[in-house]
Amino acid sequence: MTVADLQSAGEARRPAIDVLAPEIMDMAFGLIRVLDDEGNPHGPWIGDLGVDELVEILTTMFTTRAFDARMMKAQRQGKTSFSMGSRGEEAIGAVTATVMGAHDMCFPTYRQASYLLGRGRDPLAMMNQVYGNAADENLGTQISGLYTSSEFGFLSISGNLATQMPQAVGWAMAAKIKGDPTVALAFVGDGSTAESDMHAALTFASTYTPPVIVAIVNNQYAISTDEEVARGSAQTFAQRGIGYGLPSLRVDGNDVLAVHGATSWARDRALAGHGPTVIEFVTYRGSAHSSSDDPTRYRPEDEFDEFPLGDPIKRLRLYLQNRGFSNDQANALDEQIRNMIEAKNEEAEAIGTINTGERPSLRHTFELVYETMPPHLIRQRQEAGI
Amino acid sequence: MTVADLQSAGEARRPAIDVLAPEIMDMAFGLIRVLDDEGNPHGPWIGDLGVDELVEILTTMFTTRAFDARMMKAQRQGKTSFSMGSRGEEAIGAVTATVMGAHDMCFPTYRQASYLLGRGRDPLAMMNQVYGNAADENLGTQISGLYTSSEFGFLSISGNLATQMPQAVGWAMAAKIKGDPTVALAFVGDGSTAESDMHAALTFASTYTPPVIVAIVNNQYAISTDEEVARGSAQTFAQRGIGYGLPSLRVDGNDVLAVHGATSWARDRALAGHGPTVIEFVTYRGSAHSSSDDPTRYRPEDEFDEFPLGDPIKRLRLYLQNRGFSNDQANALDEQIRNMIEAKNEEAEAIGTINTGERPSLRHTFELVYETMPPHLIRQRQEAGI
Amino acid sequence: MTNTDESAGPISKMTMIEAIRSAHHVMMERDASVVAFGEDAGAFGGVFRCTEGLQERFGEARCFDTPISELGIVGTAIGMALNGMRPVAEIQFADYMYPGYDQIVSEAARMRFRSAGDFTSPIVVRMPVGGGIYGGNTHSQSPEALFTHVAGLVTMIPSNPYDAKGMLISAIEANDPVIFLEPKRVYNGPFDGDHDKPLVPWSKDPRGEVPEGYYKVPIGKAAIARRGDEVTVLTYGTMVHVAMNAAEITGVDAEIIDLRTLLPLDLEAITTSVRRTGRCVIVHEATRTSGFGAELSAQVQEECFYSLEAPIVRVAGWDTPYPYSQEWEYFPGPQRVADGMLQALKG
Amino acid sequence: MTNTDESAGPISKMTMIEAIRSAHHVMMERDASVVAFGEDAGAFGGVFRCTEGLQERFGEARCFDTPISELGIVGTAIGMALNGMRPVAEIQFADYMYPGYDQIVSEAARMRFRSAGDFTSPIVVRMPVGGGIYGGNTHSQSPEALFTHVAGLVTMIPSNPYDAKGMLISAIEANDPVIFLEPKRVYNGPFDGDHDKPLVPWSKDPRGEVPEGYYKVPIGKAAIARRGDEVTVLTYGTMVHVAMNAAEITGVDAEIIDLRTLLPLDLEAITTSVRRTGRCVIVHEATRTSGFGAELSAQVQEECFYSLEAPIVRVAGWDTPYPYSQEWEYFPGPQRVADGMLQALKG
Ligand SMILES: Cc1ncc(C[n+]2csc(CCOP(=O)(O)OP(=O)(O)O)c2C)c(N)n1
Ligand SMILES: Cc1ncc(C[n+]2csc(CCOP(=O)(O)OP(=O)(O)O)c2C)c(N)n1
Ligand SMILES: [Mg+2]
Ligand SMILES: [Mg+2]
Repeated sequence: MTVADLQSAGEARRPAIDVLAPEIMDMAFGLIRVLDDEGNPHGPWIGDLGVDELVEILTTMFTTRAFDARMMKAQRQGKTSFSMGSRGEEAIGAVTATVMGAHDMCFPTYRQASYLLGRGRDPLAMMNQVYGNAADENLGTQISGLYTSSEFGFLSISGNLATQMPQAVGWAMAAKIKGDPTVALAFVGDGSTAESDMHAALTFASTYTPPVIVAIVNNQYAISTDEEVARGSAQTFAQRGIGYGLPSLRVDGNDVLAVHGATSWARDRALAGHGPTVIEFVTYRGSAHSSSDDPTRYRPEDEFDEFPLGDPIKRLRLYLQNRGFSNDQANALDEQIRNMIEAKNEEAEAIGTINTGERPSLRHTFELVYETMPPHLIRQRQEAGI
Repeated sequence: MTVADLQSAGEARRPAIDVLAPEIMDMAFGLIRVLDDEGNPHGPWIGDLGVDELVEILTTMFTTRAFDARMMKAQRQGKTSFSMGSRGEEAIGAVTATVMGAHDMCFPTYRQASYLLGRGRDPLAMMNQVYGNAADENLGTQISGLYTSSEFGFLSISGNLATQMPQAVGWAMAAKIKGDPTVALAFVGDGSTAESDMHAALTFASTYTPPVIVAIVNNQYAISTDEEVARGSAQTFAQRGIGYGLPSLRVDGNDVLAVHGATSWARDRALAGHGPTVIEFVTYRGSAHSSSDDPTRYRPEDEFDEFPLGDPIKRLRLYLQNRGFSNDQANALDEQIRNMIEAKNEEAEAIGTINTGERPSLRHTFELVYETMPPHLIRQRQEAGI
Repeated sequence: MTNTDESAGPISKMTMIEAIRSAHHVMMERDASVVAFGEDAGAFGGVFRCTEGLQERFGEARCFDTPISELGIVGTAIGMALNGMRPVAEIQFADYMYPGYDQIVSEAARMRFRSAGDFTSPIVVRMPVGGGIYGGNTHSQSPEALFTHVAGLVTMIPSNPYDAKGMLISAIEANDPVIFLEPKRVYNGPFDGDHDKPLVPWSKDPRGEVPEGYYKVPIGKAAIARRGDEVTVLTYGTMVHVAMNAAEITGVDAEIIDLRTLLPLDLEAITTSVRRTGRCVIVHEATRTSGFGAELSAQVQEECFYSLEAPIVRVAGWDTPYPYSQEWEYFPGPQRVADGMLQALKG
Repeated sequence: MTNTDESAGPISKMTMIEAIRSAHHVMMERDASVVAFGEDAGAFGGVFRCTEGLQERFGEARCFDTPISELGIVGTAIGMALNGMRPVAEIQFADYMYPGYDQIVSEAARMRFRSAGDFTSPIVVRMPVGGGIYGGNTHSQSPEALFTHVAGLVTMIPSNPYDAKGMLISAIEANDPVIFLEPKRVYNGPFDGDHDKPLVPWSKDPRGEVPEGYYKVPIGKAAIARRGDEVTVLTYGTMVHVAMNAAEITGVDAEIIDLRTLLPLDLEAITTSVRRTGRCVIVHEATRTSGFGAELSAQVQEECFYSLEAPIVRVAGWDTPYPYSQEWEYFPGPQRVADGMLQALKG
């Protein structure tokens, strides 16, 4: 694990939003950081987030962590077949959710629960999806954690890695064609940058310069493999963007202010017609890859504690303390959220889990293939006895 | 059409072969040139090619140009269905063919006839392939111009763009695994860099650092579209390599000495275990994209004459004049080669063309699918009456 | 021809290329969300000229060139569709669709399903298919079975200009992803498999009479290209014309069904005919094993088992890549189709 | 079990995973040109552990992790094969093979053909297939028909540890590209479709007795999983076990053929049986339309038309993406297969 070329808080400059890519090539090798280890903010990326907004972000992060932990527990209890968490990465989704506009669109991976929660999705709805129960708005079509929410501008998550990337670029191309003042935000994992889709996305972004933010979440691991397997000889993932002539930033993903500053900058840029931005968010996958994974087979157990960028929740709490939101207040908030999650989970379990309660009908399986069920599916549905 | 950041002859530095990619990022934006407009060589990339070697290269270039012209004429006469030329780009193949070793492997596109000829392939064999006649060693399986020659280290050309790129990287990975002192040379067009295969190739090259040279032939056009459609916001194609942390050079592809210097450097590098090099060769597609194309629909007819890097044959002739190989000698050589091509073409036509003489039997079509013909193909072959 | 109505405007002679262009034109005129793009599809108008004039008329924002990335073409098309557009994407040759296949199969086809209808992907992906132009193994493929196996896709293939236009308009208006296969060998005329004969242009054929305006040929409906009593021929694309020729040379009174939409299939048209004739020949250019003919054969025997008087015959491309020099020995021409008909009659 | 000979060494109890691992081991020991790689295939030994221990034993040069690019995995495998290696590449789930499909179809499958034998591409691409693990639409697919349609590929799918090892060794030694499909639901035991019952481990099954050494199960040869007289069941992979269960619960005396190699197909084994029983049921997990069952059905009716006493029945996955919550209603379990058998008997 390398977090190459760590810059200290406040060191990275903040260019004008109409800056040209060649002028900031160095920023793909640096690291935009605002908060230092004592929770003090530095430099041009500080921004002006108020305590209320910060507490809202903290709320989302607490919610995500409690939600993840609860769902992992449910998986261990055999109540769902699968669970994927985002411990340690919560800042990225929680913060970007507050930056993006009402009509912007997020193209997520399976590790952006904090984005969806940050946009206002009810955890209960997400639990129903995890349990694939009768109240699952996904109607049982997808494995646990592959949420969808057009209401909250969150594309249905694909089980196929990176496929959302060219779609995000296409969505942004459409925005540009229509003249809509909207921006696409696409997330991709470090490992998934190796997929073909990433190249198509960056090539089309480079050619058509639509309003899109390409966010690479470098959480240090794919499944068992270190981020280096995808990064290869390059020093950073932000560097990929340079190859396409796109402005590329590397950002401390566990630093709420840095994430906020960089994403706002990129969004302003996109809205002003200056085109795409590539951002590598450096973070750490604190959880196992999924409930099917055993990380002790490939990394030291205490590695997260040693991670130089720390835990985003701890860091935000420290900063908030400096802003007058006390540790006790934070603890109370955390506890209140845990209770809320526990209560929602009871509600969800009461509706049903993978092996209790009713499930969405097989009828949906037939109905969701085409807009109108064609004759062969009507017949098969009948054969299936429903 | 832009040939961005033209450097003048002799200006580009020549780094040590063990240089690290970050130290030469600027070279992806420059242009290695040796020969000036008066045919005088300059700078650290001059090399030590003797007159004999240069005349050999000129011979290959003359041969390629005469061959292409003759095959295009044959297509116009209805003797083959298709023809693709490489007028203006001959230097790249002709020179690299002399740099690569006996056991190296070339992964070509359809515009590297000069490489194959430079390695010693008999033009007659290539004509037989173009005509798909009874002597076609390709046995009629491929359209005109998609040659194969394991004998000369030249992979069977695919009609699918860029697919050879990850194969070249895999070939080089095998060389590294086995410890063979060999290098793969892979060619790809500017337009084709947009294909997924390119990303896979560069990613795997970046991760495994095998002995491979990735040669992007920027001839200013895909079919009807300017190289800019694939390049997008980037300034050059060599720049792509930077994103993967690979040493990347941009080279005057119409300058025999520059091509020779850069390719030798990259090959030495690879053999010494320093890994891949990306080279963008800047050149100009002097011919139509293929016999199916009408370039007057998308570019001025005299554009080639205005191309700042000129015609590689004219430039080599000028340089050779300065080295004592006179214009008259060059003309004589050219004429002798044209006559040779004319004679070989007569021979090939006598064997057969697309509508005269015998063709390879349909039997081959069945026999070439698997090592041993499986029962269903034996049966189908019998049904086909052969 | 039956779907023409007055509102479709005056009739013009059109090739299939012109009919496809006209469908684009009509739809781009009617609906600002329709956009067309692909490799060389912009200023150049496509290597087969199917999008010619669109950029001039509708501007670069609505008809444009793309980088050479079929993945990018399909992937961005899906993204545009997610943002309310109606993208019509061109793949230069079906042989080059494979880099975009993942986006078609894993994304476009399943978007509605996986999101429980929360998102849809109404894209049209056009691509020329089939042999007969000396294209060798990379310009001759007929990959329809690779689409018909995928739940969530609609797969269509017209055989003449009138259908091509009406079907493409239906495809653009559909709310499901449509794979629109264009048999390139009949772009300019109804090629009947005799490659030595001069090509009959569409201007000499009634199916080349195409209304200039808006009309639709419905998805999921086959057409009877020839009525007959002795044997049912199931086919599509170029092979419709080859089958007509085979009927002529054999004198067999074949009922030739032009399937037009492969998925969803017009099973009723098929079974009605086979139950009557008791014999069935399936004809396609694609390689035989696991070709779409296999599915047709399976369904016919499932539905018409007790009516069949002889084994169903498949006439298809041999199970080899498409050769270059041997093109006309390989192509399932009128003689092979004729033999298939006679075999079905003997049975 | 018939192919075991003395030289294959002592017998061990193995799961299918262990058998696959053992095949790698034996071949990497015998032949220095055999290399194994894929996503997480190196130190981790693969998400299903099929390559576990190989890196430790043979070093990082011969068993290694790759970036997440199925295109890169297949493309570099072809390149290695061109340079004299015998690459065995793992795709983590068949559902993720699509980005590598172009390299498989356009390159590996046609390399020999297009170069007239000048170059070949003897690669093995392994991938887990099939449902039954709550994998939803992206961890449950059975894309075999997408390979059987492609001339130049060999497609294999074992149903038990013994076959898995012997077939994989044959695949690695083959000079053609082989698609090696692994039915993940039977990795650990012969799952018979009753998901509520505890899994029987392979250690309790004679087909889990696997020689530790080198032996081959030949390409292109089917096996009779159960002899019977009333109806022929054509199936493969997991469904072999489900069909056995169906025979049990119905009491139908079915002849169950485990095809093992889908392309090239052992047509003789099929026709011999169907001509005798006069009835045929085809069973697979893949979606029905244009699934491999269509090809089987077409060939059976072409070859055995006059022996058939009833329509051939297909039992297959419904033509929808694979659902998550509804997995066990969707899965073509023993009851559906049993119904298919009874239907074939009625006819
Ligand atoms: C096309 C494809 N290939 C492989 C997989 C299997 N897979 C699921 S997650 C994963 C690792 C992804 O790593 P990364 O992109 O770093 O994301 P992270 O899990 O770290 O958030 C893999 C290989 C997949 N889902 N899709
Ligand atoms: C996968 C694929 N897509 C599209 C094509 C059609 N095609 C053939 S050549 C060409 C243009 C290639 O341009 P470039 O890479 O610049 O090479 P050049 O012809 O200039 O040498 C296109 C689009 C193809 N052969 N393969
Ligand atoms: Mg990761
Ligand atoms: Mg070019």
